[in-house]
Amino acid sequence: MKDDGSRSRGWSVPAWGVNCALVVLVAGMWPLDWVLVEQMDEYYLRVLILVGLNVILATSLNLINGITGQFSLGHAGFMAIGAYATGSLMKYFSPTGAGAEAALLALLIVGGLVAAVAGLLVGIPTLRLRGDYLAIATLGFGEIIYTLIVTTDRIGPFEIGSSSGLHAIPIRTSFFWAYAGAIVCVASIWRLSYSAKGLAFRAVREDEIAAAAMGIDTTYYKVLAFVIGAFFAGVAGGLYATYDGNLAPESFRFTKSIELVVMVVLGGSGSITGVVVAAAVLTYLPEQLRFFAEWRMVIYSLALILMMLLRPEGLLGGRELLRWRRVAAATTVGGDAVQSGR
Amino acid sequence: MDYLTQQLINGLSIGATYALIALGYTMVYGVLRLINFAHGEVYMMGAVVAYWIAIGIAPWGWPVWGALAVIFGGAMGACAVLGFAIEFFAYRPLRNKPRLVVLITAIGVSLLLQNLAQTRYVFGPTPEAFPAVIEAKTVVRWTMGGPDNVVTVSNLDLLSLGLSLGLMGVLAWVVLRTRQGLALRAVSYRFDTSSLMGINTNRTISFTFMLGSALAAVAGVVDAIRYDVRPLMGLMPGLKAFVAAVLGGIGSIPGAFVGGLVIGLIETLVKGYLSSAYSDAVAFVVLIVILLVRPSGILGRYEAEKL
Amino acid sequence: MKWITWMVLAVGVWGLVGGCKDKGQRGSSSEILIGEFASMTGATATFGQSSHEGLMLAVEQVNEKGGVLGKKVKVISEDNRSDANEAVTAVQKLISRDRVVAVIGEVASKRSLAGGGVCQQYKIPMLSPASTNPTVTQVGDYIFRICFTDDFQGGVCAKFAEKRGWKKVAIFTDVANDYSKGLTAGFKDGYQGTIVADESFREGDNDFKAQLTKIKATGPDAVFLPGYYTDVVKVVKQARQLELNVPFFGGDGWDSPTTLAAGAVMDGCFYTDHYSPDDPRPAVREFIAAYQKKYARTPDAMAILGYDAGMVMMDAIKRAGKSEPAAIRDALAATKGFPGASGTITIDEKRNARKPAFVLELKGGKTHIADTIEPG
Amino acid sequence: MALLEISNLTVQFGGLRALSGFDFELDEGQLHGLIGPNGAGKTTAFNVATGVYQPTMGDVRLAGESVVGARPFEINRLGIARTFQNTRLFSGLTVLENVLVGFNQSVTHGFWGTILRTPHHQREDRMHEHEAMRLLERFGLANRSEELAQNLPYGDQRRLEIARALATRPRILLLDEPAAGMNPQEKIALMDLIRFIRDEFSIGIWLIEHDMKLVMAICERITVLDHGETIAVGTAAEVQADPKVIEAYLGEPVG
Repeated sequence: MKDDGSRSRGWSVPAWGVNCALVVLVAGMWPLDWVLVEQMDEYYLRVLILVGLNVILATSLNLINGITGQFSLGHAGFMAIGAYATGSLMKYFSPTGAGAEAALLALLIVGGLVAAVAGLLVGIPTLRLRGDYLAIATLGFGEIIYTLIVTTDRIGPFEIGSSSGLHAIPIRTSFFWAYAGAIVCVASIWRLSYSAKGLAFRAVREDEIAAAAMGIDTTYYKVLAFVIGAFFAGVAGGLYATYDGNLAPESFRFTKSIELVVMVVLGGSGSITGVVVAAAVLTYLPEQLRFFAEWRMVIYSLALILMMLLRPEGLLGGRELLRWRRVAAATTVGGDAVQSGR
Repeated sequence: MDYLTQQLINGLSIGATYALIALGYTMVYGVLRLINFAHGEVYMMGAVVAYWIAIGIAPWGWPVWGALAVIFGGAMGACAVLGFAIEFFAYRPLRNKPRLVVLITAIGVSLLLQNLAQTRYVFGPTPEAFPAVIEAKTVVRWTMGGPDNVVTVSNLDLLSLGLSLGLMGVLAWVVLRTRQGLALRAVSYRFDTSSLMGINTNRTISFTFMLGSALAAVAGVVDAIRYDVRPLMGLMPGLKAFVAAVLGGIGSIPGAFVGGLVIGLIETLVKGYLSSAYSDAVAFVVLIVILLVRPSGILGRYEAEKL
Repeated sequence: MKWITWMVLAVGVWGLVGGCKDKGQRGSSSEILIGEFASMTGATATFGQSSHEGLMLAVEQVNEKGGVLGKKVKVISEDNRSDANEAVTAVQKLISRDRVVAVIGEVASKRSLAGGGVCQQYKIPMLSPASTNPTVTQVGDYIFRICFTDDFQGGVCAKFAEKRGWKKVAIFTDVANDYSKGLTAGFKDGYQGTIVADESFREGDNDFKAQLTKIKATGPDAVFLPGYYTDVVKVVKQARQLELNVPFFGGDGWDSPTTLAAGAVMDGCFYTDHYSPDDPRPAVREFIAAYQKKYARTPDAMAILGYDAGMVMMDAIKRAGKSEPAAIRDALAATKGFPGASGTITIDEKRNARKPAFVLELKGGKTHIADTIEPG
Repeated sequence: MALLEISNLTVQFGGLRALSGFDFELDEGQLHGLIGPNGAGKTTAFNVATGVYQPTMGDVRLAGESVVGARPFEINRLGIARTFQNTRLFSGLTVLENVLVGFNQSVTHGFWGTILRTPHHQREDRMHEHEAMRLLERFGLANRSEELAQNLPYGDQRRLEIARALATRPRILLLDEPAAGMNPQEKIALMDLIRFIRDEFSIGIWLIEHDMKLVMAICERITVLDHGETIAVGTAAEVQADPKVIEAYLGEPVG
C-alpha cells in the first residue's frame, strides 16, 4: 500500500487484458462443464450450480443493499418475475436444436429486462422512503408479486400456473450458464462500484444529502441500483427456471429474500467478494447440516444470531478479498446505528 | 345493511388483535428505532404457552374466569420474560451497531422461535385446537330488515375487542401516569439526552419489551382460543400488525391501535366486497400507498432531518 | 483476513474431493436403502412429519419380521423445508449420494412433480403417498401414487352432493393449495346443480368470517370445502357462529384426529376418504393400534398414506425378488389388491391407485359410512 | 450583475420566519462573511441557496438565471458547492474517494463504458485520480489519501470537506463554520487556506463563521443577520461599529 500520489489506482493490468481474461474465463466454463458432468457427483454438481445462482442473487442484492445502502427485502420478488418470464416463454416456444442455446440467452435477457422494469417501479418509491420503511415496503412488494403469481393461471398464451406452479419447462441451464452468468454479474457489479462513476452509489449510501450537494443525482443512482439489481436477479430466476424445469410460487416468498439479505450481511455489506463467499458458504452449509434433520433450521438460525453478535461487520467487514486495502466500511449501511439516529 | 354490519363486526374483531400486536411494534420502535421482527413469534409463543397451561389445568375443572385468568396471566408472564430475554441476549449487545445488523439478528430470533416451536419438544408442526376453556357462543343477536338477515356478535368477538380496548386503557395509564411510562416517553423522545437526565435507559428498554410482549401474548391467547395454535401463526399477523403500526404512524401508541382496527376492517371489507384471494396483498398495497402519501402515518409526527 | 481465504480454499477442496462420482452398484449394500423426501420443516411440516411417521412405522414392522429379501430396510429421510427447489436437491442427494433403490415422497404435488423429474431421469421408482394432482404420475413411467387423484375425488364429491339433493352449493377453496384447487376443478366438472358462491382463502389464514358472511348471503344448501384438516374445523366453527347452519363437505384432507376432536360442531358434515376408522378390516385396526402405541397419537390421513406407501413399496421389492430399481418399478406397476390400511390398493396403467371412496358423516366426534363410491 | 444574486429572500417554517427580505450579492474572487447569533437564519440562507429548502418568497440567481426550484444536485452542477455545519463526509469512503465523488459530474463516459472498462474510461479515471491527488496535496492530505475519512482528525475532516467541495469545480463556495472545533494554530492555517482557495481557484466564497477574529481578518464584506433580518452590511470595521450589531450580540465585544 503506497501512500504517495504517483501511485496509480485500481487495475495495473490494462483493461483489454482483463476483458480478454474475463472472456477466456467465461469460455473456460464450457470445457469445465463437460469435465464436471463426467466426473462430479450430480448432487454436488447441483449444489455447485445453486451456489452459482445464489452468487448472482446475493451480488445483485449487494448492489442495492450493501453498496447503495437501500435496504431491500423484496429481492425474491425480482427473481420470481425473471423466473416466470423466462420459464413461461421458454415453455411456450420450447426451442430445440442448434438455436436452443441462443434462445436461452435471449430469454434470460428478456427475463432480466422484465424484472428490471419491476425494479424501476419499485425504485421509484425509494425517492421518498429510506431505511426500515423502504425495507418493509419492498417486503410488501415481494408479497404482492407472490399473491399475483398464486392467483394467475395464464397471461394471454403464456402459462403461469397459479398455486400449482409452472411445470415441464424445457431444461437448458447447465454449469456453464450458471457460472457464465455469475462471472458476468460479479464483474459488472465490481466494475460499477469501483469506478469513478460507481463511487456515486457508495456516496449515496454514506450520506444522501452530502452526495446531492456534490452534484450527484441521488434519485437516479438509487433507481439505477434497483434496476441493475433486479435485472441480475431476474436473470438468476430465469436460470433457475430452466435448470429445475419447475417453479413453485412459494419458493419466492420473503423467506428467500431474507436468506439473500443474510448472505449480504454475513459477507460484509458492500464487500463484493465477501458476499460471494457468504453465498457459497450459506448454500453449502445447510446441505452439510442435513444430518441434523428437523434441528437443521434451529441450528441455522442460532448460527445466524451468534454470527451477528460475534462478528456484526460480516466475514470481510466491507473489505475485498482481492483488493487488500479497505474500500468501504459497512458501518453506516442501512441507516445509522440504532439510537444514535437522532 | 345486515351484511355490511356483520362484516364491520368481523373486521373489528380481527383488528383488535392486530392492534394489540401493533402496540408492541410501535413501542419498541419508539425507544430503539428497531423493527422487532421477532414480535410475531412472541405472539405465537403466547399462544403456545397458553395451550400448555390450558392442557395442564384442564383436569382440575376450574371455573371459566379462573381458568382464563391463569391462562392469560401465565402467557403474559412467560412472554414478558421471553421479550426481556430476546432484548437482553440478542439486541442489547448490538445497541450501537448498524440497524441492518440488528434487523438481521431479529430475523434470526424469529427463525429460531419458529423452528423451535416446530419441534415436538416445544410444540410440534401440527396445528392443535385450543382446549375447550370457553365455548364460542352468540351473545348479541339481532335482525336487520328481515327475519333471515341476522347479525351476530360472539363472546369471542367481545373478548377480543374488550381486551384490546381495556389494555389500551391500561397502557395509556402506564405511559401517561407512571414513572416508568414517563421514562419510556423520555427515551423515545430523545434517547441520548434521557440517559443524562438520570433515566436508566436499559431498564426502560427492558420494560418496553416486556410490556409489548405481554400485549402480544394476550393477542396470541385470544387467537389461540378462537382459531387454533400453530408454530407459524405469527408470520402473517406479525406482518399485518407491523403494517398497522406504520399506518397509524410508527412510534405513536394510539396510532398503532387505530391502525390495527383499520387494517382489520380493510382486510375484511376487501374479502367481503372484492376478492378474498387478494386480501393479504391489499394490506401491503395500503402500506406502500401510505408510505408514499403520508409516511408519518395517520397519527404519527414527521421528523425532518436537520442539517 | 488470510484465514478466510484458507477456509474458503479448504471448503472448496473438500467439496471437490468429496464430490467425485460414485459409480458403485446401486443396491449392493447389506441393507435395502429407500429414500424419503418430505417437508419436515417449513409451512407444511405437519404433513411431512405425519407421513414420515407412518412410513417409519411400516419399516419398523417389516424389519421386525425379518426385513425384505433377507435384508433390513433402511430409510434415508431428507427434509425439503416445504420448498420445491429444496425437494429437487434432496432427491438428487438421495439418488446420487445415498444410492437409494427407490424413493417415497412427497405430500404436495408441486414438490412431487419437482422431485419426480429427477427420479424419472435416473430411472428410480418413486411412490407418492399423497400427491393428488393428475399430472404427478404423468411425469414418467417410474412415478406412482397410492392416493386418489383430484378429479376422481372431486367427482365423487359432486356425485354425493347430487345424491343428497343439494341444488345450490357454495365453494370455499384454498387458492394457495393445488390439492384444494384440484378438488374444486373436479367438483365443478361433475356437479350439475348451481354454484352460488365461489370464495377462497389462503393457507395460513385464520379468520374466514368475511367470506362466510358472503357465502351465507347467497343461501346455499351446502358448502364444498376442499381443504386440509388444519383449516376445516376453524372454518366450520366460524360458520356456525355466523348461523350459517348448512352441511359442509370435503375430501380426504379432512381426515385427522383434529376434525374428530372438534366434536359436535362438525355434526352433519361429510368428507370422502379411502378408509373409515370404524372399518373392521384387520389392516386398519392393527395399523391404528400400532401407531398409537409408537407415537401416542391417533393417526391422520397423511400418516396412513405414508404407512401404506412404505408397505406397498416393500411389498413390491419383495415381489421383484431383487433390490434393483427397474425390477421394483415393474413390481410396483403390477400391484394388485394390496390390503393397505387406506383401502385395497390396485395400481392402474396410469400408475394411479384405484380404491373405493367412502363418504363419511361426522357425528359427535365419530364417523360413520354414509356412502361408498367405486372408481369409475 | 453579480455572479450570485439573492433578492428579497423570505423563508417561513410554519409560523416561524427564519429569513425575511434577505438581499445578497457575491462575485468571483470575493470573500463575504455571514455572521449572527445562533438561530439568526445563516444556515437557512445556505440551504435555500443550495436547493435544500424552497424559499417562501424571493429569488436566487446564479449568473442571471434563477435557481429556485432546482434540486440540490442540479444547483451544485450549476456551480454552487458547500460544506456543512456538522461535517458530512462520506465517512466509510477513503479520503481520496471522497474527493473523487466530487469529480463524478465531470465523468463523460457512460454506463457501458464503466462495465466494459473502455480505454476512454480508464484514461478519464486516471486523470481524475491525478487531479484529486493534486487537490489533496494542496490541502496537505495526500499522505492520508487511503485512510477512511472517519479516521481523520477533526481538523483534517474539515479541510477534506472543503477539498471535496472544490472537486465539483464550483464558481461559488459556501463554507458553513469551517473553523468550528479547530485550535488556534489550525484556524490560522485555515485562514491562509481560504485566501489561497479564493486566489488560486478565483471563485467567490461565502462564509458563515462564529469566530469573529477569523471573519474580520479575511472577509472583505460582512453581512450580519439577527432573527432573520439583515441588520448590517459592510466592511469589518463598519460592522464592528454598528450599534445594532453590538446590541444583537448583547454587548459581547465584537472582533
